[in-house]
This record gives sequence, C-alpha cells and structure tokens, in this order.
Amino acid sequence: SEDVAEFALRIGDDGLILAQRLGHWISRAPELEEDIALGNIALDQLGHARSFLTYAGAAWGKSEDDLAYFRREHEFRSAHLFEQPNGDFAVTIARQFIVSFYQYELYSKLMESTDATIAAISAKAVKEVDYHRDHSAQWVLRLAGGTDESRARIIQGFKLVWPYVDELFEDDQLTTRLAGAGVTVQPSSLRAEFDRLTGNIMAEAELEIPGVPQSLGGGRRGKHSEFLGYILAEMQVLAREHPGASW
Amino acid sequence: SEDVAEFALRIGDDGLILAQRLGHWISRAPELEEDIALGNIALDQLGHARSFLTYAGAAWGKSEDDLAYFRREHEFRSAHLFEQPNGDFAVTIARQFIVSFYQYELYSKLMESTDATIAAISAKAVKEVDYHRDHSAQWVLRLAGGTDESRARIIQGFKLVWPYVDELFEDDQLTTRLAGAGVTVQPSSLRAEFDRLTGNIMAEAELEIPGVPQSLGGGRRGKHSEFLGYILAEMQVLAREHPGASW
Amino acid sequence: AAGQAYFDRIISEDSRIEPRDWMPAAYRKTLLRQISQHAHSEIIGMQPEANWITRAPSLKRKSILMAKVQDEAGHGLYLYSAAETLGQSRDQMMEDLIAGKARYSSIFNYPTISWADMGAIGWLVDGAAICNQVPLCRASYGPYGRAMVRICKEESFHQRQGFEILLELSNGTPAQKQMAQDAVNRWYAPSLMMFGPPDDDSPNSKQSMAWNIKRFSNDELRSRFVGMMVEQVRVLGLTLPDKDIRFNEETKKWEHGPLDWNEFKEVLAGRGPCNSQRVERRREAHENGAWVREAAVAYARKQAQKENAA
Amino acid sequence: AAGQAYFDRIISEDSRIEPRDWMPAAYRKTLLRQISQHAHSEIIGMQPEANWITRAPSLKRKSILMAKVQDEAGHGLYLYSAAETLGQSRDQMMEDLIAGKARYSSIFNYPTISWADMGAIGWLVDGAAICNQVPLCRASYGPYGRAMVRICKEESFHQRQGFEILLELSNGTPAQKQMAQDAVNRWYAPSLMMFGPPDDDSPNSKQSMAWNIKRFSNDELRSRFVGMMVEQVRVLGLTLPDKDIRFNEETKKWEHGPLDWNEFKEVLAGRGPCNSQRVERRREAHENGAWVREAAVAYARKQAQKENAA
Repeated sequence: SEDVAEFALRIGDDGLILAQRLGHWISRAPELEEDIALGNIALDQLGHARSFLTYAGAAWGKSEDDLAYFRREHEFRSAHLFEQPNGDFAVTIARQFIVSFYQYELYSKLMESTDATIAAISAKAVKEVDYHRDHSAQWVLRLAGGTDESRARIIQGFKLVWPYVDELFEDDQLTTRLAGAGVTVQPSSLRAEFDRLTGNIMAEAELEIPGVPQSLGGGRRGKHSEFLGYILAEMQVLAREHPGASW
Repeated sequence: SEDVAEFALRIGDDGLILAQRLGHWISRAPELEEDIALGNIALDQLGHARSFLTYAGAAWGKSEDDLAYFRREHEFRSAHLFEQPNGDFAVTIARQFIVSFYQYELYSKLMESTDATIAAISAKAVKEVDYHRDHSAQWVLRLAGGTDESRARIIQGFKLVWPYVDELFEDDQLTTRLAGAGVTVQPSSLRAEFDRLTGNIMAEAELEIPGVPQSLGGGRRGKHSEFLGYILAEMQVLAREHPGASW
Repeated sequence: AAGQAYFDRIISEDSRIEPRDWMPAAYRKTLLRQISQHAHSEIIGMQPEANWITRAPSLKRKSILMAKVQDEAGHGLYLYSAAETLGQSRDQMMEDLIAGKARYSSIFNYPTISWADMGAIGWLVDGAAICNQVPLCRASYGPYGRAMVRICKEESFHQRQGFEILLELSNGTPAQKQMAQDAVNRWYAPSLMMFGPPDDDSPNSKQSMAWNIKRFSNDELRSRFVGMMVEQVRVLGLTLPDKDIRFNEETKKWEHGPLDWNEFKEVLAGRGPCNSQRVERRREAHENGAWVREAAVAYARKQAQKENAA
Repeated sequence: AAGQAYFDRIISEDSRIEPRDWMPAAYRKTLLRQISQHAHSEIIGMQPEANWITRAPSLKRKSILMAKVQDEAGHGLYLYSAAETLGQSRDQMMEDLIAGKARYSSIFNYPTISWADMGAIGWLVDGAAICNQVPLCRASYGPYGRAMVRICKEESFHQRQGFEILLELSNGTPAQKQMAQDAVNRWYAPSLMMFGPPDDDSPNSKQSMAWNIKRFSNDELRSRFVGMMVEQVRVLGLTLPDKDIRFNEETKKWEHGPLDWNEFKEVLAGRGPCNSQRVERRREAHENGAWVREAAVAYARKQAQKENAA
C-alpha cells in the first residue's frame, strides 16, 4: 500500500544517506582494519536501503535507482541524524552508535511485521546491525577510556550528534496508521530500550548523555538540513548526466 | 579568432575554478579580516574570469554562464594548480602566492596585447592581482616567521602545491601562434621574473623552494586531476537542474 | 552624580553619548548585549548564505552573493568595534558565541534549502533588519548609531538584490516560480518574529525607549514592515502566506495573522534545525584558525623587537 | 653454511621457505621490497577507485565498488602480514610510504576521471595484476605464495566486474560507449607497463627467477596479457589503442606497439598527475588517525592492567 511504501522509503533513505556518508571513509580510516569495518557497515546499510527502496518503488512503478538518483531534496525521507557530516572518527562513531542501537530496536520489531517483505528484510538486517552495535560500542568504550584527547573527542562527538536523537523516535500519522495495522510499531515505543542499552554503555564508558537541546527535525516530512543538498549533488551527478542510461 | 577565444578560456577557467575554491573560505576563515580578504580575492578572480569567459564565448555564440555551467570536465582549460584543495590556511596562502605572482607577470604582459579586449581586461586585473601578491606575500612572511607550527605548516603547504608550478609556464602550439601575433607572450618567458620575485620573498621568509617533482600537468588540454569533477558537480548542480532558465 | 546629570541631559536633548562619557551600568550592559548580539547575527548570518556561494546558478549571482556575505563580515567588524568601546574585547565576545552563551538572531537557525532562499533572505530578512535598524541610526550611543548608518546603506542594497532574485524567479519557469513562493512561505513568519515578542510580552522595550536606544515598539515596527511587504509582494507576483493580513482603517495600521511564538521560543532555546550546526561551524573556524592568529601575533612581536633593537 | 645448503635444496626442489628458515640476506631484502611494494600498491590503489564510490551511477554498482575497494584493504593487510614475517613492522612500512621512500605501482598515479575508469581498471589493471600474480602463488616464500592465492581469487572476481562495467557501457548510449573507449585508451599502455621494463632493461629479474620468486620474464607475461586482451576486447565491442598488435607466427607470441617508457620513468620519478595527491591522502589519513590508534593502545593497556589487578 501507499503507506507501507512511504514507510519503506523512510528506512531506505536512512540507510542510503548513511552509506553515502560512510563510503567517504573508505581509504581514509585511522587504520586499515577500520577501512574494512566502516566499509562493511556502509555496505550493510546500502544493502538494507536497496531492499527497502526496491520494495517502496514497487508500489509506484519505480526502481531503486529511480528513487535514489532522480528524486529531489524535499522528496527524501531520511532523518537528520543520517545526513550529519562524518567529522572526525569520534563523530562518526557517536553517530553510528546511536544509529545502530536505534536500528536494532526497529528491525527487531519489524521482524514481526504483518508485512511479509518488511519482516523478511528486517530479519536479515537485524543480524548485521547487531554487529554494528558491537563495533560502535567497543569504540565508544575505547575512545572514552583511551587517552585524554580521545575522551575529549568522543564527548564532543556525542554533543554534535545528540540533537538528532529525538527525531528517530517521533510518532506521526503514518506510523500511527501502520502501527494499528501491525506493519510497524510506534517509534516512541522503541525509546525505552534504546535508552536503557545505550545508557549501559555510556555508563560503562563514564560518559554523560549530552545536555544539548533536541533539534526540531522534519526529515520524515522532507525538511532537511543544509547538508543533504551537497550529498545529493555528488551522489546523483553522473546518473543525472545520463538520464535513462543503464549501468 | 578561435585561437584568442581558446586562450581567453584558459585564463578565464583559471580564475573561475580558483574563485570557486576560495569562495569556500568565506565564513570559515581564521579571522573576520581574512573572510573579507579571501572574499575579495575570490571576487576579483571571479570578475576576471567573467570578463575572459564572456570574451571567449563571444567567438562561439555562448555566454559566460553557458561556458561555466554547461561544459564538462574535459572541456575546462584551467591548470592543475587552480583546482588544488584549499587544505589549511597555509596551503591556501601557498597556492595564492604562486597564483598571484604568476598572474601579475601574465597580466602585465597582456596589457600590451595586440588584442584590445585582452589588453583592457588585463590592465584592470593587474592592479587587483598586485594586491593579491602583497596579501599572500605578507602571509608567507608571517607564517614562516611566526610560530613553529605556522612555519611547519607553510613549508608543508608549499610542498603540496609546488608540483603544479611548471605547468603555468609551459608553451604550446597555441601560445606559440598567439605570441607570434603579439596577443600574448610565451608563458616560459614569464618564468625568470616569477622566480626572481617569489625567490626574494622565499629568501626573506627563509624558506626553500621545495624539492618536489613537477607534475605532468595537462590542464590546458583538458586533462585534469580528480578534484575538478567534484568542483564542477557542486558548481553546476543547480544550473543543470534548470537548463535554459535565467536567474 | 554629575555624570548622571550629564547623561540625563544628553538623553533628554536626544543627543549622543560617547565612549568616554559616564553612563549608567544598566545602559552599558543593555547596549553591550544588544550590539554584540547584533554583531553575532551578522557573523552567524553569513553561514546560511555562504551555503549557496559555490552553487549559485549564474556567475553574476555568485559574484553578488559573495560580495554580500563579505559585507556581512564587515558589518560584524563595525559592530564588534562599537561593542569594544563599551569595554568588552572581540575575543571575549567570540568565546561567548562559541560557548553558546551569546545570542544571535534566531532566524539564522533555519536552513537555506534552495537558491530562492537567497532571495527571500535578502527581501524579507534584510527588509525586516532595515526596518529595525533605520531608527537605530539615531541611537543615543554614538559608535552604535554611526555603525548603523554604514550598515543600513549596504543593507538596503542587499534587500534590493534579494528582491531582484525573487522577481527573476517569479518571472522564470514554473519550477523557479514555485521555488520562490516556497521560500517566501518559509521565511515570512520568521522574519516577522525578528522584531521580537509582542509589546505586551517585551518587558525591556520600555527602558530601551527611554534611553533613546529603541525608538519604536516591536509591534509598531512589525506592522510597518508588513505594510511594505504587502505592497512589494504584488510586484513580485507572489503571495504572503498569511490570509489574515489587513489594513486596520481605525488604527491606520497593518495587521497580520497569528504567529507561532511557541516555535520561536523553541528555536531560541536551541531547538532550531541548525542551531548546533551554526555554532559548531563558528567554533571550527575559530579553532582551526587559532594557529594562524597566533602566528600573526608572534610575527608582529618579533618584528617589533627587531625594530627596537635596530 | 648449513642454512645455505638447506635453502639451496629447498629452492632446487621448488619447495617453500618459511619464516623461521635461514635465508640469504639478499633474498630477504628482495622479497621484503617486493611484498611491501605490492602491499602499498593495494593501499594506494584504493584511492583511484574510492574516488567514484560516492558518485557511482547505480546502487548495484556502488555496492560492488565499495566491496572491491574494501577487498583491496584486505589484500594490503595480508601482504603487510607476509612482509612482517620477514622482520619489518607494518608501522615502519607505512612510515616509509608516507615519507615517499617506498614505491607502489606507478599506474595508480593516474587519475580516474570518468566512471568508465572503474571498468578499465578492473579489466586492464586487475587483469595485468592477475597475469603477474598467478605465477606468484607458487613463489618460494611460503607466506607470500599463500597470500597470493587468496588475493588472486578475489582479483579475478574484480576483473570480471570491470569487464561487465565496460560491457554495459559499450552496449549503452553513444556517450557511454565513448566513455568506455576513452577509458580503455587511457589505461591500456599503463597497464602493459605494469609488467615492468623490457627484459633487456630488467637487471634483477634473473636473480628473482633463480630464487623461484618470479617465474616468467616481464616480456613473456606482457605478451600473454596482450593476447588475452585482444580476445576480450572483441567481446566488448571496443578497440585497443594499438595498431601494431599482432600475433607473431614464428615465436607464437603476441606483440604490441612501442610503449612510452619515458613517461613511465617520469611517473615513477614522481611526475605523474597524482603522485603528490596519493601520498598526501595517505599521510592525512595516517596522521588524522594517530589519536585513534593511540587511544586503542592506551585502552588495551588499561584493560590489561585491570585484569592483572583482578
């Protein structure tokens, strides 16, 4: 249905935009092992995005590439967190930490979706995201407990990305309708477990939840930050130069 | 003539690409005075570029915007130096130092071009570039003679941009024909004075000419580094989304 | 006491206080807060526009935009200088800004998401700024008033450029016209809120007016602004997203529809889409530039030593 | 002496030398140079391809490209590990690379200026690499040979992907086909030069062959490669930019036109279009990552202390 497609678009766009960000790290990471690890996470995110976009597109007669390359900024449905710049490695880790714990809760619930396709994609995704959780949590502990510099950086990293947490857990009319139909759950219902699990790691790392105001968001309604335009300009440039071509 | 247009295109592209690079500094400079100074240099470079591109385009029935926004990478004629990334402030200053002393020599000679338009644009440009020379030379002295860090950075900055010096002074068939007609001089003839004047400042700053190999270049034949594609993707994205529109 | 008497006389004569004159601590504090906030707004306000410099759709527009953002840096400099005459250093003000302790105009916490925003900012945001600032040219504090004179001249130039951008878009392709209308829709309400809260919710205004800093109330200025915009939007061939706008024949004033002061407060409290990004960008520029500023100081010191030695 | 005898026997039996075995200093040095150079090539070779990850024109291609560049990081790791068994640390090798003291395959100093370069690199550059590397799977030094086995498997996968990219472009729009042909034109000669200088100008080859590191001469491998490409380019519907290619019926070998060894030497000497950029990017990544590596070490140390204390 249109609702399910719109919902799949949101999750797909999250993964697509994050994969685009993470892809920039490959060949620039702090060590080769991280080129590989961040590359893996990017590949997983892109893989999930492709599944969800393909499913969303099916409802509108569009392919994953139609959706990725030929929509404009206000037609993207990703939340603001996913388009935040990579910053240094600490910012990337802080962003990934939040993303992975959020996605794990989401996909865990979507495995039981009444929509068989969403359930199937999520069942596969949740296993991969479990690894992402572990990867980012380990780095949060290492950076927080490493050197003075790394501790200062991870604190600053969390400060920068934390304003975009609330948006992930916002309910709206679409999620309300879909939750009613058992396709998904209300995002707000994922928050407690997210808080508990991230809180455990933060506590172990002796980090505090940053006391920064939450941004108003709006990504699910196509209202984005100034970053998305640049991301799309780069991502879409070649495909748009050759409309209709196949690759 | 076609030759003159091609020549104007080279100089115009140099300025356009550099203005694009410098424009990024505005709102990001080390102090407000430098937001203004780098902005001024960017504006001057863009101004010269517009004059030269307008003149080049006249020969082909194209506007400055046709040339700036609707050519592809291999059709640009800028030298590699101009597309080098901003790096830190030291890299930007090192790049600007080379550019300004090169352009000063070039425009000084072009003021006497047998082509009246080129002579007129250059007569105006040379005064502005004289200020750019002074600005970058002062900063080279300050950075080289400031702190240990600033000295290390300006040395590294020069090391990064120096490989692209030779290309500026390369003669080819076009410059040979145009030098014969008195439209321009051979780029190689500008080298001695460039070396003398930059050498004086470098000596005063107690900096050595970096002993780095010269890159093969090729910008004048449309062979660019990997940087130009990104610059154009960003610069052209909006114009290309609305072909034929006026702004 | 002699100081207070002199100060009171100057104010009552609508003359000017200068940096060396005695002034009440509260007057100094109010001015310092207002001028530094104004300076910060110029500096932070560079960002939403700088966002389109590299993507401007024609070279002419790129050139105009670069010059405009550069002018804003200049305005910031004038204003920091004026604030410095009140005894606070630019460095300190910058530190406060970066630490999130200083305010700037809340409107710059909205993103510029299309080229038309360059038009809407010029037309609406600079337009509102001018309405606010023209009376400030007569502010009782000399350095502030004089800075405002210079700034207002350039601002009105900027406003016209913004108007021209929108006019060109409005007369362009349907996609361009829609881009323009969308930008006006997004910037209209925030620009009205630039005048500050309604008069009955603006406790400090009265004192500022008594000191001849402020000359008109927030609502008075807002109403004038609405009147100007109503006229100009017709020329643009666009509409203002406010069906309640009307000219009140009794009061002879323009009235507008209700504004979402709740959102205003949210953004002021740091919840705008770009608050974090704006301060972070400034912090980054400042911190990345620290070594350059240190080098300049060190070099100047060494040169001075050489000259002394010679 | 016993060591030398054992070594000679192993080599003559075409068996394998293992890390703990005695080996001549020159053998160790040659291998170390070759393996580290090979590792560096994998790492630097990530850059020209990473250059198109964010711009890949379809999600499928983006995914394949990401996986490929990531594989190269993996190859680098295997090879650095193999080199470490000869007594040099990865850190030291990385330092040498960044300092510009270590070599890597010169072909990565050319820029990737179109998407078709992803195809040409896969088909030609990986193709040449495979021709070079398949015999290395039998190299006399065990860890090297085993690393090559793993690498070759993945490389042939990469080559097929490159071929597919070109095939799709060649069957696509005229612009796409031209993009493909242009890329083949640019990468053809550099890929032939990957096999190293002509045999009569390759003084070290003989010793390497005697030690069972190298199995075939540069020209021999180059000729085989040309033969393979001649066949495959027909399937692609493209041409090789070499009108002198011919099969010599007498020698039963493929021959190619003259190569510009002068340019090869220039690029080797650091004058390639991207030499400076490639090393700088590696330097930047390494230096920007220093604090992360230090943090990981510090954390591990603290954890170990805690466990010891417990």
